[in-house]
Amino acid sequence: MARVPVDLEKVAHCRELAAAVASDVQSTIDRHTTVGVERTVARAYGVEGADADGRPLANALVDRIHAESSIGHGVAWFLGHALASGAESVQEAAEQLAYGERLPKPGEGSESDEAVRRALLLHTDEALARIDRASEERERRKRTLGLGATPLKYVIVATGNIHDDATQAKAAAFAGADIVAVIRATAQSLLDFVPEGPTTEGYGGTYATQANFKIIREALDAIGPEVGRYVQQTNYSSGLCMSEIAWMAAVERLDMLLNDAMYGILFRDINMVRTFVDQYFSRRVIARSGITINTGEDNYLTTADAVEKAHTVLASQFINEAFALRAGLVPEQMGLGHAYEIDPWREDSFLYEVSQAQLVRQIFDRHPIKWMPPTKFKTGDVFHSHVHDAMFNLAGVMTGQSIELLGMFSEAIHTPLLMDRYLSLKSARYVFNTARHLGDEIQWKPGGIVETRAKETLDKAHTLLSEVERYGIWEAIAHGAFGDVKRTRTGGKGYAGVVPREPGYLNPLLDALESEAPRAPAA
Amino acid sequence: MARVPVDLEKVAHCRELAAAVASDVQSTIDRHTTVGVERTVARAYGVEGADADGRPLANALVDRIHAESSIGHGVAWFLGHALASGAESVQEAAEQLAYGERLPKPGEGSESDEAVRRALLLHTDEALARIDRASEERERRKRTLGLGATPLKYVIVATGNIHDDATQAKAAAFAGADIVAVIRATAQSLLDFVPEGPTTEGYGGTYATQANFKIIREALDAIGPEVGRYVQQTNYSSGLCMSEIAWMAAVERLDMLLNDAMYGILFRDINMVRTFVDQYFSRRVIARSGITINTGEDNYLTTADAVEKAHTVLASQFINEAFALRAGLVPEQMGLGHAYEIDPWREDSFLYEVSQAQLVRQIFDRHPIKWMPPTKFKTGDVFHSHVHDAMFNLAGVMTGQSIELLGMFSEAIHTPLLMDRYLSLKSARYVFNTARHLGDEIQWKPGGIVETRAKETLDKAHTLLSEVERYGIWEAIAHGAFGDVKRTRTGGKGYAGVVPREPGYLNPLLDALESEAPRAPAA
Amino acid sequence: MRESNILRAYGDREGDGMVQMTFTLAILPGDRAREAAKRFAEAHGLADPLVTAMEQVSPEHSYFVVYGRSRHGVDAAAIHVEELAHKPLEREEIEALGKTLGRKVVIVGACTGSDAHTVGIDAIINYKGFDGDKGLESYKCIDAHNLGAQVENDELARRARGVSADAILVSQIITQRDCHKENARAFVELVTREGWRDQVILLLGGPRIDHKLARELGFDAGFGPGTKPSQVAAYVVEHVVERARGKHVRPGVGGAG
Amino acid sequence: MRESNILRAYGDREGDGMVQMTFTLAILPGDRAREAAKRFAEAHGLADPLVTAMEQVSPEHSYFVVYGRSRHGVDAAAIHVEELAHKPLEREEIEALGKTLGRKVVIVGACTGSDAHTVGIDAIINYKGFDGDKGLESYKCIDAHNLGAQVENDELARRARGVSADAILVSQIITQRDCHKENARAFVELVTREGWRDQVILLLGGPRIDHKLARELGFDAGFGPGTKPSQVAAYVVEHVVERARGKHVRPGVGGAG
Ligand code: B12
Ligand code: B12
Ligand SMILES: Cc1ncc(COP(=O)(O)O)c(C=O)c1O
Ligand SMILES: Cc1ncc(COP(=O)(O)O)c(C=O)c1O
Repeated sequence: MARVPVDLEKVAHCRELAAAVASDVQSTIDRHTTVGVERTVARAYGVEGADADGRPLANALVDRIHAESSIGHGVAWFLGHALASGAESVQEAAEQLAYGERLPKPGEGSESDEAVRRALLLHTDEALARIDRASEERERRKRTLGLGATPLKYVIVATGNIHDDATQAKAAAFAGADIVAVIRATAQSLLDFVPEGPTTEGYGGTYATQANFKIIREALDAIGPEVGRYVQQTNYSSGLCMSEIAWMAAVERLDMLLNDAMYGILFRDINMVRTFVDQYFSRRVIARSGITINTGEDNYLTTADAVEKAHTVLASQFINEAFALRAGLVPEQMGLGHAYEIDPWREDSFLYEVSQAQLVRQIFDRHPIKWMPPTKFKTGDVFHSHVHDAMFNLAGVMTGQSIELLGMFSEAIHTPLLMDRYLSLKSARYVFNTARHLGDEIQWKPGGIVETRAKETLDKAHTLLSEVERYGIWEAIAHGAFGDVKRTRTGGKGYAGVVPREPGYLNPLLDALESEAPRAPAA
Repeated sequence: MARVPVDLEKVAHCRELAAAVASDVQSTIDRHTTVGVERTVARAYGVEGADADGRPLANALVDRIHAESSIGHGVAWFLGHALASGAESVQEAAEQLAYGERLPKPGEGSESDEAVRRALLLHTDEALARIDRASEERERRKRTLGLGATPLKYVIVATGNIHDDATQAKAAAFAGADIVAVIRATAQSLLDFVPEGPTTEGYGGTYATQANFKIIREALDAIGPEVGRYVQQTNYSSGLCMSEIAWMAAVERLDMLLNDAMYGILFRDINMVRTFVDQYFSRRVIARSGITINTGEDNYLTTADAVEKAHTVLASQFINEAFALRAGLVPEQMGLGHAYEIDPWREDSFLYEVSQAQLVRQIFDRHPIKWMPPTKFKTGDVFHSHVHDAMFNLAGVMTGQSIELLGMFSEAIHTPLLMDRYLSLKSARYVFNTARHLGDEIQWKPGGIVETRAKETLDKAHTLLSEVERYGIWEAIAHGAFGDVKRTRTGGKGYAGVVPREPGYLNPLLDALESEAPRAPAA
Repeated sequence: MRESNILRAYGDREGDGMVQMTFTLAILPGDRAREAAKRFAEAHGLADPLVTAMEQVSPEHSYFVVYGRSRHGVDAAAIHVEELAHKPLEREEIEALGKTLGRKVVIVGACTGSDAHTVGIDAIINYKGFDGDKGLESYKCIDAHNLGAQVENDELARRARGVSADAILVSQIITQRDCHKENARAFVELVTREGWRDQVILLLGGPRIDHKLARELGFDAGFGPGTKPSQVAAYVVEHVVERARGKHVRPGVGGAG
Repeated sequence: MRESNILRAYGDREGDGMVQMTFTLAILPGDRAREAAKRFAEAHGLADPLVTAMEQVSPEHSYFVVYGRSRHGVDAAAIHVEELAHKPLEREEIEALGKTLGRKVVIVGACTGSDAHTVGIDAIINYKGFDGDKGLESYKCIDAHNLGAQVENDELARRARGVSADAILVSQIITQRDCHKENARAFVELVTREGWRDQVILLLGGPRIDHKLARELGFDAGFGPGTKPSQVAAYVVEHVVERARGKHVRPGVGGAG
């Protein structure tokens, strides 16, 4: 692979700066919980189902406690208390708490803290065991069937109807996809609950629900042996239900998750504290489950200029990495995101794209980095758009990207039709193959466009990280450091769901997850 | 530009071998003429028009003489004789000879050889001046408007109706074409006459006629100033009327001509001697006019395998070069042809293509080499076909090809529709621009796939040329050395039109052209 | 009065009617599938359809590429589309016109509903602008408020009234199952119900918006892909000034009918 | 008797009817042109057409890309296409069958008329074959003569009779203005006129040939793109042997009707 020269000391310093940024945030994270985190805990303990209006019991439970300003003690305390006081099961405990006449109050509770903790012990173990079983099953299947060659071909389905999605997911696998993402319905990320059951109506995508996860997993498990390889499934651990979805994905055997420390803040106007706390817990679950995350730095280049702001992508990748390390992920789980979004009509734009792709490849050498296709400059001229994607595919195979989300020629028009996706896969297969060893065959001219650009990008990322470290991430975001988007610390959606942890905050699940040493996934 | 290592001594030896091959053939050429050559001479002296059945006077004239077994003296002798005996003009002389009662016989003629020659003097000068005036006019226009950037974008039009062709030619220029070729009607090359006047009915293309040349020249001259560049015109000097068409193109200010020393033999089953004699005379005219030729080695890879037989293309380029040098062309006029025809689904096929393109670029460094797009492996999946062409475009700009005939996504379906050609030009503009300096930015890995392949191709071409030199081109073609096609010396079409020159063979035009020193075109 | 002028598809020759179609059918490749694709193309009015690609794209579907000669034509003379005035004003002209108003032109814009695509509305309003053309914020005569994305209709209405907006800019990017139409129409209905529709100029924009559609949905004007901020500035300032002068023009009919 | 099974275009969801079309009209880009393109698409039966590209491609034309929901469907159950038997025989089976004839099967092939495309007929006849499948020359039971390209119909007929061909292979690649159909039909007429049509099996092949078309033109069978020599060998040997056995089968109906 043709390499660009990388100043390793500068890279090391970038990592130090990013670690400092993450540490600063961690002190806030460690002092807070959110309704999302608590619902996740409840679900992990086995709380399930929804009422007739579709409101999940996990929500009814946590909202009830939050309404009485007690959620800072942790939902675990309440569940443990109810179990210690005689509830037969977690589900029964949750129902009592959600719909019962009065809520116990910590301190005033009838059971000792010791008894409450004890009541949860087995349930905590079972919660972890459930994740572990799913994770072992995943690894077993991967081993048996094997994976496709890198760049792994990642495609989306987005019909809005989970059954159509399953049909399309199978078609995608048939046509060569390695990874299938079911795109979420527009604005699901702003819902402060996860819908229940299989869904057949969604705009711009399909709701992420546990039942839907299962349906797609079954479809892909069924087609895997037919196509002779393990086909991976992914969805979004993002938005107001970030950590709940991470948990559902862990137990439903998803392989990857879109999960970013800052995407919600920047692109969904979700409150900063909420997002940072949620991402931490979601990543603790992800770390345990061996799922690979995909971060969302690619999005910055849709709102900011891809030539001027390329370094913000790199800086953010260091930060996402630092947050992920803090949550126990190993580099092999970090699919850091970047994208091919330079104005295609710019002279030598291909060289600029390759430069960044190669730089990211080298700096994050153990990471399954994720490369996103052109989207912003796509037009409705589907023929031309297809060629634009071909150049992206070429850059991907030249620079050895790990995961490549394939561009669709109809990007500027609609979520992909069956035939659009087929043609996209066919084209990627062709380009990856016809230029398989191009990257190995060449060397970059010393001091040329590619090298100079790579150096400049790293330098600017380093400068930006120094500033973010100096002023803190809160200020940096307030000033539009990423994606040209500005947000405030107390603004944005979901802030009401952020709660300071009380002194006796109980979360045995988090304790267990935090006590784990990071471990590399088997595959 | 990333270079491949080239053994210059081997290249020099290839040129020597090719020169020897051409010399051998030249001795045959110098002893023969053909009805095509003689018709060209007649036209150059001013013979024009056709009878009511569309039979050109040039044909009536030459056929008459040939029927009386006298064409080996040269049509010039007859015309000169008629003029010396009182014909008012060449046209009158031609009519007398074609339709008159009896034909004079050299030796028995009433005029002295000296008188015959003298009668032609001014006409010979005028014939040359006509070419020269056209050539000056061409250079003037080129200088005024300037040319597009290389690779020059060459597209075809092929409606069958010259007026639709003109519309499409203008559209092509509007959409970015640098060169427009009007494809000839299927099988025109087997007609032993050039049709007269503008034509509106043709299959798979439009007849090459002098009137049609004029119509397209006018259209392109009109659009040039609008699009801000000189748009070049090309057609086919090939088939049984090779040299007549060369002459028409010279006086109608065409800029390029498909003209190959062997294409007609191999792909049209035209007799070898006929082809070699015709190509020589056509190239003498071309040399004088400053037209650029395009040779047809690309065709070999449609009938033979492009990986196995790549070296036959290179070997043939040396031979075409040697023939062209013998006819007085300068390297700057030699658009040697090669092509992107490897099975696209073959691993690293892109690297093999680039290797050959780069090798040809370096060996023929002063030549405006012409690169042909994928055709044989094109299918009716127009989307995929468009991507295949994009890779071809990329290889073209990476290796600095001079003239690039643009691929069409509908190649496997029909001659290009207006929108097909537009999209092809748009895609070439995009790829050339987005990867403008890619070739300058890289170096090839020593001993890698690209270098190894380049070395192998040159080695095999050298071996083949040694064999061709040993056995002679006649034998080589008989054994299928080029394009896997076998032909015999006396087989093929048009052999009846080959005539040994008589001792007194008269052709003052050829004498004048042969006395010229090669000169580089002004642009 | 009008001369009819039938537009037919043009492939390689005047009037040849050549068009290309692609589609997917639930049938596997084979002679029957090819015939099905031909008939499908014929049903659309394509004569001599040629199936140039037939490839299996899923366990049960095939994708087809077909070329054929369309029998259909469109009478160009019968098309009457209200085109937006394309009288392009220079920045100085806009500023000069705006000055005559004696106060700033107040503009409020947002990407509404659950749509989170800000790039388009930002391109129009924010200083930075689009393709070298600076946004509405850069005009001295304009006071522009960009509320960003995911703004609900009633919130937008409230905020616009709060600043006595002269014009409201609604951006709609997501179009799945026509949610852009529903959402946009609902906004006009809200403003109408609240009784201040005639006090404000309503503009709709987005990649799938054109003037015709915007008018149908009750807006004064519509702006599609590639719109430049200066076009919007010119349109709004011109119409606000004209209204102020009492020439209550029917908004939206700025030019060629 | 038959169950109707309406095939509709499938885009993203069962029955959504999504198809894509491209075409060129003699009108310059603008609101009127977009409307013209929409109407043009509607005329073909596309509902809610969306013009996604409109670009000027010549001084007077624009190119359009349109997506829309097709209203049309095709009844798959009503399609009765005579498919060629796809009973793929192994080389050994073909040779064994051929042996029963007691002499070689004589085959003559050519690319006829002014068509100079030999690659297809070479791929079928010459030893080298196609895509790893060796050509007819490689079969012991076959005596194959490849006359190459640009062979006139009467020349082909003459040469075929000269060697008492059991089967004649006609290749037609160029299809401009249906010259392949005319030329192919003329060959059958010639053979019929000369009175030996029933003594020979006639095969037609080429990129635009299918079994149905070949039958319509009077041939016994037609072979399209991707044909392998072994398919042709199997077809010819089987039919020649059957004829020799006196089972005068109606050629061409080898299998699934
Ligand atoms: C960038 C982008 C995003 C970014 C948005 C970032 C941001 N803050 O804006 C991110 C990554 C966050 C995103 C997310 C999603 N996106 Co998005 N996105 C795009 C993308 C690639 C480009 C849009 C863009 O920025 N264009 C550039 C701007 C300048 O053009 P414009 O919007 O047309 O604006 C111009 C004109 O229309 C006009 N204009 C626009 N508005 C207005 C208003 C007025 C008043 C006026 C006068 C003019 C005007 O002026 C502008 C300048 O000329 C498009 C694909 C594409 N290439 O179009 C998909 C696309 C729009 N997204 C799509 C989808 C489905 C989504 C998601 C729903 C996917 C999901 N399920 O997660 C999410 C959710 C977002 C949500 N709820 O809205 C689909 C929409 C499909 C459809 N037809 O409905 C598209 C088409 C992609 C696809 N093929 O699936 N997206
Ligand atoms: C190679 C080629 C040439 C070569 C031919 C060399 C040669 N000796 O054959 C050269 C360069 C000489 C050439 C010239 C021309 N060509 Co050409 N050529 C092609 C090309 C690129 C590939 C054809 C090919 O070899 N395919 C590979 C073979 C293996 O496939 P196949 O022919 O389909 O054969 C298979 C089956 O169909 C079947 N089959 C075929 N015949 C038979 C017969 C029987 C009995 C059976 C059982 C099976 C069978 O079996 C084969 C194996 O599976 C096509 C474009 C394309 N990609 O299709 C254009 C194409 C066919 N050519 C075209 C044209 C117009 C020409 C010219 C007329 C251009 C011109 N005006 O100068 C000339 C003139 C030639 C002439 N008079 O015939 C057009 C035809 C347009 C049309 N639809 O009519 C095409 C489609 C290109 C285009 N888009 O314009 N061409
Ligand atoms: C990291 C990440 N999360 C989530 C999303 C989408 O989330 P939403 O459903 O909130 O639009 C994206 C979209 O690209 C993303 O990159
Ligand atoms: C050198 C050359 N001459 C002529 C032709 C075409 O000639 P014809 O009209 O004889 O098919 C070609 C076709 O590619 C060619 O390469």
